[in-house]
Amino acid sequence: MTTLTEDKHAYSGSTNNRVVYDTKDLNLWYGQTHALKDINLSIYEKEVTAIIGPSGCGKSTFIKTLNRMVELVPTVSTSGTITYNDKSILDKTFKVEDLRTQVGMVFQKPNPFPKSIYDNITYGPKIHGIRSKKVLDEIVERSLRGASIWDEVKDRLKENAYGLSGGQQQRLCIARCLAIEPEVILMDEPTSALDPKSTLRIEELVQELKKEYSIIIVTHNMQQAARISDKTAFFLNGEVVEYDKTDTIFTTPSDNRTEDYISGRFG
Amino acid sequence: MTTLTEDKHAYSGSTNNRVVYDTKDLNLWYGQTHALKDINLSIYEKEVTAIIGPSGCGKSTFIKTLNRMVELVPTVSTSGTITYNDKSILDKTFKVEDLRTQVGMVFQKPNPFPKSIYDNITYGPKIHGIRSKKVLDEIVERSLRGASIWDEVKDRLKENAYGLSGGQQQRLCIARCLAIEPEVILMDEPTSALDPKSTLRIEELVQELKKEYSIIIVTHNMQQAARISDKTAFFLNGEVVEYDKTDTIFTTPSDNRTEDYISGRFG
Amino acid sequence: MKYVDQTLVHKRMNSRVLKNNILKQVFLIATLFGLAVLAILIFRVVTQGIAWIDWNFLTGKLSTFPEKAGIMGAILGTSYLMLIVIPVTLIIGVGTAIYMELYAKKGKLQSFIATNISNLAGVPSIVYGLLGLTIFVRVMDFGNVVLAGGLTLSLLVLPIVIVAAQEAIRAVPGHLSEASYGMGATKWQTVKKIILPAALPGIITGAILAVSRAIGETAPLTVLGIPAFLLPFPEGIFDTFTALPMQIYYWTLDASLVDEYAYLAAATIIVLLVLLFILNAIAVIIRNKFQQRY
Amino acid sequence: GGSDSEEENNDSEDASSESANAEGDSESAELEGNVVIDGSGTVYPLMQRLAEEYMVNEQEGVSVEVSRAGTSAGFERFLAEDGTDFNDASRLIKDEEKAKAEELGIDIMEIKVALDGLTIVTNPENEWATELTEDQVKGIFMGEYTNWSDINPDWPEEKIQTYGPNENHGTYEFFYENILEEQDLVSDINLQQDYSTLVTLVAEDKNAIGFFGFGYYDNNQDKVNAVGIDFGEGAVTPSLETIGEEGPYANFTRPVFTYLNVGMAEEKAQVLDYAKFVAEEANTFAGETGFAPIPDEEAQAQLEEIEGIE
Amino acid sequence: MTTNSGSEKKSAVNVREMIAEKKRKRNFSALTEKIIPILLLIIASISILTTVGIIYTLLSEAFEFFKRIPIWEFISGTVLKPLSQEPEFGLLPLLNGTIISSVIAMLVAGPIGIMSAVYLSEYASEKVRKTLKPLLEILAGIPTIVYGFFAFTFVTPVIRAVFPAVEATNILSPGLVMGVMIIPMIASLSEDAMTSVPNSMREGALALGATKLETTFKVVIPAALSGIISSFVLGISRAIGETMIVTIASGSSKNFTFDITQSMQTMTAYIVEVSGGEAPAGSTIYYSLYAVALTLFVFTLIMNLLARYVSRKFREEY
Ligand SMILES: Nc1ncnc2c1ncn2[C@@H]1O[C@H](COP(=O)(O)OP(=O)(O)OP(=O)(O)O)[C@@H](O)[C@H]1O
Ligand SMILES: Nc1ncnc2c1ncn2[C@@H]1O[C@H](COP(=O)(O)OP(=O)(O)OP(=O)(O)O)[C@@H](O)[C@H]1O
Ligand SMILES: [Mg+2]
Ligand SMILES: [Mg+2]
Repeated sequence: MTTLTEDKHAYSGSTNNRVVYDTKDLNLWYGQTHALKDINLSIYEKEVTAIIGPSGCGKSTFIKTLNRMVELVPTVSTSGTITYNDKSILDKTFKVEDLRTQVGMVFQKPNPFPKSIYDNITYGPKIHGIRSKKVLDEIVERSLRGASIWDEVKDRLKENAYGLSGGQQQRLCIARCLAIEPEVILMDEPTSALDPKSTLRIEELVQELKKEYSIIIVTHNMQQAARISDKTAFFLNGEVVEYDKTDTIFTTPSDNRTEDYISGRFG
Repeated sequence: MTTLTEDKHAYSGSTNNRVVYDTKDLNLWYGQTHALKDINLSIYEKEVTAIIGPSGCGKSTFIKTLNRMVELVPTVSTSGTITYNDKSILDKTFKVEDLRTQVGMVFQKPNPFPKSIYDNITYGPKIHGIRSKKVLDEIVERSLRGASIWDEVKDRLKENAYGLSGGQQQRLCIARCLAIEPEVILMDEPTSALDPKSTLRIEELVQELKKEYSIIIVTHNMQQAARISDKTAFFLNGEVVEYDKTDTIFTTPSDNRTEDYISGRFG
Repeated sequence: MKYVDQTLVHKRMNSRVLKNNILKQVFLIATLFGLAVLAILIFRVVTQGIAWIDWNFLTGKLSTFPEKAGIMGAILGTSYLMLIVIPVTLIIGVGTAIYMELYAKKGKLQSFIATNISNLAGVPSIVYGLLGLTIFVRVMDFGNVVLAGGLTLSLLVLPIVIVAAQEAIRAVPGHLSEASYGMGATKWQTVKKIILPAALPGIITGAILAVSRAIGETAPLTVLGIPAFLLPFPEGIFDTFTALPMQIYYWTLDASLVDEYAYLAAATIIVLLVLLFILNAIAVIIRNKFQQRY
Repeated sequence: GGSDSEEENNDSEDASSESANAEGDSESAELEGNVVIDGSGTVYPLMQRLAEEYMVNEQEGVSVEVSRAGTSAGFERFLAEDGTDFNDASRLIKDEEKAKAEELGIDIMEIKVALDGLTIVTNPENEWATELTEDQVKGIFMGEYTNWSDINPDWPEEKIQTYGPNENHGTYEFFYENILEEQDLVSDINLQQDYSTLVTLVAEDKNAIGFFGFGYYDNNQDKVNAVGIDFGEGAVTPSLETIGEEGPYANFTRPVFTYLNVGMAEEKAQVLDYAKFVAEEANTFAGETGFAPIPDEEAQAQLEEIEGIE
Repeated sequence: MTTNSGSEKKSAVNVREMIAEKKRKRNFSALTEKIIPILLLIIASISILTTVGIIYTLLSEAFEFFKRIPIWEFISGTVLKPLSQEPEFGLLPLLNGTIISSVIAMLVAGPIGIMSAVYLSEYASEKVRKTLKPLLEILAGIPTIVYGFFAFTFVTPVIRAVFPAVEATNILSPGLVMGVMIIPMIASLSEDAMTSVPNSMREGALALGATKLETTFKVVIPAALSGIISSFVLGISRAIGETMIVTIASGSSKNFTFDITQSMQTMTAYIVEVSGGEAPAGSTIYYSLYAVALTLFVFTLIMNLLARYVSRKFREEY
């Protein structure tokens, strides 16, 4: 574990990346439930930021707030601000579709559309108006390569995505997300439904992707956070208890709740 | 932990109780799944017998076989014999209703009927032909007292059982079971849906009840088994790995799979 | 002290178990009763009517002579009716369902519409006939033509389609639309490209059930004043028409005039039932074939 | 009638329609459009038959729609704007109806199409009341007799059950106005809308006595018996021979009509053509649909009157 | 490999830019998003319009009727002679016919329906259930005109063969056949209600030594009662609204009687009879049609609301 984190330390700590997301006093309620409390976080470009914490602490809520998917729940209300690339995105005037085009999302359970692999990938480009067959073909290949699943599916692009294994489906979902070339990719426990082997492939992929994309990943698995992330935020009961470089969090946390959690004393 | 088991050792080991249940080469299949394999167990009167083992090892299947509730699954087939009070109960000619009148059962999730508390308790006596209001009243009081819930509900006997808390519901279910004066009570993880406080009350109750009844209890919680049982059977993959006095099992198990399990190495 | 006397319990046990076993058979017989009636009904109709079904009967014109009579006009009339019922109910039904499930805010309006739909489902078909007579035949002045009949039947079966479509839409897993929104798709894009295609089998099944209800409806048509005797085949939605159930009705009524009309009615019933079985078989096939794994 | 007689009928029709063709060659231009007929259920079998004949052998392009709402209901539809072209009636048009036609400016023409014999029917098991006098019939339907034995002590002491078509039908009105002379019918009479029901009811009830048009009796001779009526000169049973305005069954004979909207005939060639066809051919098909023909001279006069339209 | 594709990307199409460009051009989609909900609301309101249409149609014409015939006379009248020289418009004969035929139907459909439901949900094996239920549902899909034909040409003669006193048209036969038609509705809905009773409830009873029968009647049925009652109410409302079976098999006598061997007319059959070919506008009879239809509508409306109320009120909490 330590070896892994130190490995990364080399390039995660040194780069002085631009801030892509910045939240100020972010609060969120589901009806009466106060799910996020005064969140202040800055998330940096081309890094992997891990969100950890026990079940129900608000991890999913937080990353769904970043692309405003949380608004699909009608009772949600928020206060505070989130700026994405210096634009305040919580304003009702801000077009969520634009935001979501620039911020891709990968979900816990692989959720390909019940369509062919090809159609899954081209779904995004098409809704954004790209019609040219040639361009689409190129996007498909590039995205699938980007999600390192091209070799496995290149001969069966017309087949239904549900024929793929769980791990392949998840990589397909990542590819689908790459197809619209987002800047940020949000991942909500992308490996929790997968077997260890598939998990490993996704983890490698995340390492690969962060050269191009900023990645925010929610995970239950602390080892995973330690392995792949540059920064880690520890959430507890809707609050950010600690946010720091991953190796700091895992070796010398400053809050003893963090320590308790990491050492498995609760959660 | 050790103190508790030793405490009980005093009267559990010394009494030389009659055998109520005796299984010989009991095998059970769900369709093709071999769920119980060559079970040979003797269960003694007025003792608490705990069944422990990892999830899916066949604990529930085993105790449901003891009152033949397992037959509700249509694909079930069995071989071997179970004798209950020297009668072979697996014979198709044996009336299950008779058996179940003498062997009560308490389930994992409290399952009171959607009726009043009073009607819940009198359900059993009524189907067995007891009609006298006076007798029924007496049965209700005695059963509720027996399940140490009388004081909490005596003023609301006509209210719906679903108004009770989870722990109260579970004690009500125990009372319901006592109302038909069984000889044996089967309990399938009776506390796993309850909070620690309610769990404690049920555990105390079990200690109380074993003066009158033979109790077979399935539990996930090894501390619980250690705390309340006289004998413990450890199941693994449908087999009985070890069956002995509880303190023997927990202090000097003879099989190392038992030891592994008890020390938390799997499950 | 024991209240529960085990010997007594034991004694009563036999009669209780016996009662259970006897009633089990009674329940089985009750279940089979309905099926027995169904069998008799079909047997009766088939034995009476089958001999009268031939090519001329299926393709010929109506006639007062039983041997010459054909039901092509009624078949076409029914087909034209369905040509209206299918698109009208699909558009309105699916539109309403989309609105109710995906756009309407939970509140008074939504629950008002929902109550209204479930009430409409219970309004007797004859009342729809009067509605059609007043609105389509008289006020809109279509006359007793296919269009009026089709619209009347459409309103009648609309609740069936709405409810089926609502259920189909509700059954589309939320994670699919989430994925779509996550790509920056708008709501309508998500509805059009993800939700509707996934709900389609359910919607089609509902539509077929609605159509098979509409095909057999007689009462509303009797109110609309469908001609009892009409030779020319309808050629469009503005033509007067007759329909299979109406033909059955008139032949049943006139059996006293010409005995053979009863057999013609039976023969027409066979045709109608075969049509219904085919439709239902299609519904079942669609349901089985297009059931998506999510 | 078996299919044999039907065959014969077919032959005779073919012959007659050919002759009709020959006669009307000069004006047999291809017509199209539709002719809408509603009205009496009694006249319906004849009109339906004529319509079929017309569409099959005369003008294939014309659609003759025949409905059967009943005489009165039919008049309501007939006497309306954009109303029906013809209304079949098993009674004469009433003064109120005439007044309404005038009010709406509808010019109507009465076409007598055939003669019907109001037939009194009983159950085949009824072996006593095979003959009744006209007054006994009235008495029965006005409720003067309760039991059969009230009429004749030899007859069973059982309650007479009366049946008839309901007020929607011209047959009822004819019976009420012309036979009972507007005296009330017995209150418990079973009035039915559908003739098939009526026939079945009489056929199944031993003590039944009912009335309806000859055609319904004619088709159901195996199910019901016709009662011979004594008008003073011995019992007469209705038949195509006895029915007639001058015949022995004259008292229970009534003409049936169809009323033509003259305006429609002037406007639409097919309506006029069909009116001519009806006037010409009604007698040909009257018999097989249970009606007696009208005298030829009368038919000819009507035809000429129609030809006078245009 | 991925690095390769990364460098390829620079050379090839730039999706981000393409999307941004398209977005600038495609502002109309924002408009679509605004219009669609409005359009859908309009479509959804057609169902409301239908109700309004029905109520308007019935009320306006019935109003004309009640101007001529006082409402009380209509509701309490025992004589219905719409076409007679001195017409009388009493609703009771029709109400009576409707209620009696519905009662007969429910006497058949209620017990048989619920017994079928019990069999299918509690006793039948999965396989038997999967075959019997759809077969039973065929019954619900048969057009009512077919049932009418069946009642008139088969059931009535059979009844009369056994009980000769029964008239050739009577309310009994259509009532029975209507009952058969409603069986699957009650069976199916009740079965759904019973299957949704959690198994833990059954296990609780069986573990006390109850037989299946006792479990069913004392635990499952009480727990499913709301669903069962609302299936009954829906069945009744179906029986009240049923038209063709009674029209064909019960004749058109407007008797005010309780003798089920006689012919009676229901409200629905009256509407069919009077509207005949096409109802003649303007006459009292014509308006009476709508007065009867209004009564019918109110009846079924009450039934539907009752069904909703029942299923909400009687729902046992578990
Ligand atoms: N749709 C909702 N409506 C109401 N409350 C919700 C909703 N979704 C989540 N919550 C509540 O908000 C809190 C945070 O939930 P969230 O799903 O963000 O937790 P999480 O950290 O992702 O948990 P997990 O690890 O189990 O996924 C929880 O208390 C949860 O009950
Ligand atoms: N109804 C059933 N049909 C088929 N297989 C079943 C059924 N119920 C249980 N099994 C299988 O039988 C085996 C034993 O199951 P059982 O429920 O007895 O385990 P258990 O020890 O009670 O587990 P848990 O601790 O999770 O309750 C498992 O492999 C299970 O998958
Ligand atoms: Mg989560
Ligand atoms: Mg278990």
